Amino acid sequence: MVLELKNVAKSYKGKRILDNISFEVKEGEIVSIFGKSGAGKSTLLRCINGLETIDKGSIKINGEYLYRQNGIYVEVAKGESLKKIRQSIGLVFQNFNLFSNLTVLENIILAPINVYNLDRELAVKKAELLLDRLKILDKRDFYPYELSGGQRQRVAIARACILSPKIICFDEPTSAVDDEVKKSIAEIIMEFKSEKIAVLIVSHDKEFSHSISDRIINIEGGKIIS
Amino acid sequence: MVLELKNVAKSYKGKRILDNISFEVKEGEIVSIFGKSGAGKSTLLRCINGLETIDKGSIKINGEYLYRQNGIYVEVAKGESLKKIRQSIGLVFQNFNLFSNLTVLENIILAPINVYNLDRELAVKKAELLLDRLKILDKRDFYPYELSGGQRQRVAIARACILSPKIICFDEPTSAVDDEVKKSIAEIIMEFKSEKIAVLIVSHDKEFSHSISDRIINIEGGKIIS
Amino acid sequence: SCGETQVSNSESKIVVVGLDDTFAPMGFKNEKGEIVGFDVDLAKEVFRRLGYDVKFQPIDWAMKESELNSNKIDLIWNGYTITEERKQKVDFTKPYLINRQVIVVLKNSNINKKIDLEGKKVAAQLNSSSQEAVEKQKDFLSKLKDGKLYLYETNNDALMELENGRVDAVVVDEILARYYIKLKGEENFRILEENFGSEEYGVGFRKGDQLKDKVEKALDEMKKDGTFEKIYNNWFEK
Amino acid sequence: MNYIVNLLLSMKGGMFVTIYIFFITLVFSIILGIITAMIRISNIKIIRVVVSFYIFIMRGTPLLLQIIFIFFGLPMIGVTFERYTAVFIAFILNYTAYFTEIFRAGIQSIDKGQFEAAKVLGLSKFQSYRYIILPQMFKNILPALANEVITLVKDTSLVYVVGIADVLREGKIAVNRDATLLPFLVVAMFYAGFIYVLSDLFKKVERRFEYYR
Amino acid sequence: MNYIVNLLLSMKGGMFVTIYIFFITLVFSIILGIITAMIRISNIKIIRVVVSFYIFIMRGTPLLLQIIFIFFGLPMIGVTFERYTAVFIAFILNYTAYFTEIFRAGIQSIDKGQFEAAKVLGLSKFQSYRYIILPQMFKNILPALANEVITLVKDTSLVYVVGIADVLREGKIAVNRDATLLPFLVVAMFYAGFIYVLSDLFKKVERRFEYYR
Ligand SMILES: Nc1ncnc2c1ncn2[C@@H]1O[C@H](COP(=O)(O)OP(=O)(O)OP(=O)(O)O)[C@@H](O)[C@H]1O
Ligand SMILES: Nc1ncnc2c1ncn2[C@@H]1O[C@H](COP(=O)(O)OP(=O)(O)OP(=O)(O)O)[C@@H](O)[C@H]1O
Ligand SMILES: [Mg+2]
Ligand SMILES: [Mg+2]
Repeated sequence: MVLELKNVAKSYKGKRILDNISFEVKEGEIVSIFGKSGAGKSTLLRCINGLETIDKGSIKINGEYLYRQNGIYVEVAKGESLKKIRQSIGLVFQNFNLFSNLTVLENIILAPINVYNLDRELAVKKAELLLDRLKILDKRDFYPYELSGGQRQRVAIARACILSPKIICFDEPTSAVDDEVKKSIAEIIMEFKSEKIAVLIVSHDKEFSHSISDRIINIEGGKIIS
Repeated sequence: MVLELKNVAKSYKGKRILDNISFEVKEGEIVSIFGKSGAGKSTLLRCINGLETIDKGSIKINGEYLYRQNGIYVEVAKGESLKKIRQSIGLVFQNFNLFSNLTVLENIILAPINVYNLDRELAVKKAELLLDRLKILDKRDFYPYELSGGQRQRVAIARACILSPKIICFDEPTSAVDDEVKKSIAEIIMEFKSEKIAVLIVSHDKEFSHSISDRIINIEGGKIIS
Repeated sequence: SCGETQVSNSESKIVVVGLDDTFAPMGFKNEKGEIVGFDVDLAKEVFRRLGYDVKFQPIDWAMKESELNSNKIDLIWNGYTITEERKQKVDFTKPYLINRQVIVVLKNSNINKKIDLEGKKVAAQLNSSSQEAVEKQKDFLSKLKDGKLYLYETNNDALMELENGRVDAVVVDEILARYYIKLKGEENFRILEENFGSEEYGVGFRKGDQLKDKVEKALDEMKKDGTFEKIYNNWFEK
Repeated sequence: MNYIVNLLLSMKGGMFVTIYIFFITLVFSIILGIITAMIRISNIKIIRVVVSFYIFIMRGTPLLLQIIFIFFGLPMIGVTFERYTAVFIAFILNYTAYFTEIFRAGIQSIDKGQFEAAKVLGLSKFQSYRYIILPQMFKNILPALANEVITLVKDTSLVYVVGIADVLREGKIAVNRDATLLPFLVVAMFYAGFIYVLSDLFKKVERRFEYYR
Repeated sequence: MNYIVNLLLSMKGGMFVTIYIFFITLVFSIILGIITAMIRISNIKIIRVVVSFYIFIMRGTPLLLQIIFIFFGLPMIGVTFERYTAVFIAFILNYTAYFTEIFRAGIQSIDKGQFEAAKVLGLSKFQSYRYIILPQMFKNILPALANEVITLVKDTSLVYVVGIADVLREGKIAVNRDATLLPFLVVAMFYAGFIYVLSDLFKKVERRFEYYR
């Protein structure tokens, strides 16, 4: 299993957002998560990526515990273990969070070069290939503020996809793009499958999700209902 | 005519984004604009709302010139005239731009109270009604950073809709919400029609747009192609 | 060099003299950046005779006792007035110079005595010992024009006003007066016989430092053999 | 005229000292300030308390007293420094405190999403600061930083208290020596010129940072 | 002990003066600073140039000289001020310049979308600043603002030059009168206490602003 959640719970202001969530994702599996707006989908992805603490339960990524229930406490991964986890998981944010002081290309190659010690030229080549497939190669040297909404979304996708981690999470990856680009994104995701990379997708776009997912998880009231 | 564009042109970095755009919108008309990601749809809405200058052409809103071609110059509305224009047009931003230091309710009632001198209580009542219809009344006193993507989008919609200007522009109003909320938004927009308020919608969601629009404008390469 | 030399003891044969290098003519930097002055020349001669290497360390005058007691310098030699309070903290040599509060007038002035100053405009430097000395004599003060001293930011300002004829006399340290007169032209000024009291300059050492006695002896010898006077005449109008 | 040339020549040592103290202090306290700002916003309570106590001491007492304490006070407990060392310790400790707070303001006004994106991509803390946070921080605080840097120029004159001959002290020496006020005018013009150059530099750097929003 | 009580009594006038000058300067120069910052980022070139020249003059010369110029210099051209008036003019003009730059940093680091949303909703410039921009600006720059406010506390002692008896001057008087350094200790503790109260206040205000991100 690349991802294992067990009894994960999370509250904000005393309100349960995630309630006893447990599920598993295998290598190369594509799983879609559905739920109403405000159901807790983004929160779930943020927890899996260690951006939010959880109140209860355990999350295991690629064999390492990110969170581990120990009595009434939840232990958090630290040091080398955390570093390893960070490198086995990726996330495309719902609101992109592109680095505003870097160009499109720099946004994409920053992590490959600095975290994975990829050769710069190779990184640029890979980035350009992705940009081309996402039809924004001509924006290579633009800054985020100069991009349209859909262009930003594509840069965010390219930034996460260049890393090929063990599991990659997409939060509403097609909310701002047209049908043609949507197809490219679907293709890229399908390729992950063949590379044995697991994919977790949160989306309101049922058509898109259904067409590529192996499995669907529905969340309501903080619980998995199906 | 509530909105008249004539030969509007706009470039960034020497690249034509809008090229000779002309169209008109009548009172109570709902017009959808389609185009690929990066086609210039948001730029068009931003020009109509006076957030971007234009290089050529004229834009007339509710009888007042916002931009007026005069020889080789484009004159911009100022003072009282600009103020009047601002009050006859509204915009829901693609990236919401909620005021981060105000709660949901405060975001919505700020303009009605301060610009339109609406009674505070009345404003609150109207805001709550809208929030209820958009299913986020329980988030009334939350700050934007505490909201999910779709919740933010709904606040942005409510903030623009409470004003009932002459024309209201929506930039991707359903990109982050579920089908149920989408239906509420469609209803609200349909009501504008009956109040003789014109609506301009930019969206990749063909189903949504088609179901409510009177007319469709397609943009490609900066030009209206149909 | 700006570094600290190690503090001298009798073997090391290096001695650090602390001085305020803004204090012309006793010790100050010349245009070339060398520390020169009357006290500097005296100190150089004294320590040449005693066989020490001497190093001059500029200090802030307000911090002089702190400098001495934290061993940053070995002695203070810079127009250092001997007072009862200071004797508590440092050991002084016998006075080597008397500094009086003198009255400077223009050469052609008809003022010859203190009494002649009645009804005249008299100037001094603000917050100086000259001001203090004059204001102690309340009777005298009340007889001056406007019943007060004309106070200026610097002695230089006061002497300029004298030259311009806007004041009739300036009360000032004799040491400074003689230096400035030399600088501005000896033909223009005159120093009256009478004065407003005097103070004595000595060299200050850490309590119990035996170097003090050696310096005292060397100074005595220099006075006897005329070296002292030669140095004095180099710096001051006679 | 000739006098002014000589004067400038005789004061160039002091000008050099002023510039020297300025730059050494600036470089070290900016670097330390960045580090302290990072520590200050960390979530280890005890460290936060220590840093904010340090900042209170540094801002709560005058720099002049801090120099005196380090140069004249510490020898009493056996810790002795050279003049320049003492000055640099005092200046750097003091300015680090002020810079820390400016940098903290700059870092805290950066969108949290930038930190999160860096984390998710696996960048180390150091890398996030180097590539993302610090460049954005500097853009945010340049005008406020200029205030403090300009104050530093004027504060360098406090070194007089340990007898170091900066430009102001050399001016004083020349005033007493030559019996004219001209040297002070030269000093004033030196400061104004120096600050003008700095302001201009800041303006240019600000413009350099305008490439993104 | 009795001596300290008497000392405090004799110095309370000076303490009041220090606090008085501090607050008047603070209030006016913050208000003026906000206005000047708004002007400074406007897009009318001539105004921008004038404001940045004003800021250069104020930061490029020492506050002490500015006080001297206004109190002793201006009368030469027939403009005469009372002591306190002159001091307030100098302090407010000087600190307005420094605050302007801090506020400008704060305003410029606010997301452009906030300005655009205010515009589109029809808010006037004044309303946008009042409800949106200024609250966010203050959140952004509080730590940097504290630096400048604390510097102001210590700068108030410069009023000695026109003969106003602030706490430091009264301390000096007592030192000379009673031949003891104790009064200076009292002064130092007064400053440190004052600055402590201010730091604490800033910390509280910062926490108050934490309600949103
Ligand atoms: N910091 C916070 N404080 C309080 N409540 C929060 C906070 N963050 C999120 N929430 C609440 O948690 C709930 C779930 O938010 P989340 O962003 O996970 O929703 P979502 O399923 O992604 O919705 P959407 O489809 O609209 O993006 C929302 O009701 C939101 O108001
Ligand atoms: N400040 C700018 N500088 C340079 N180019 C810009 C700038 N702003 C926008 N553009 C370019 O203008 C084009 C149109 O952008 P716009 O945001 O209008 O697209 P859009 O049709 O709204 O796309 P989307 O559906 O993705 O939101 C894009 O190619 C974008 O890169
Ligand atoms: Mg979400
Ligand atoms: Mg768009």
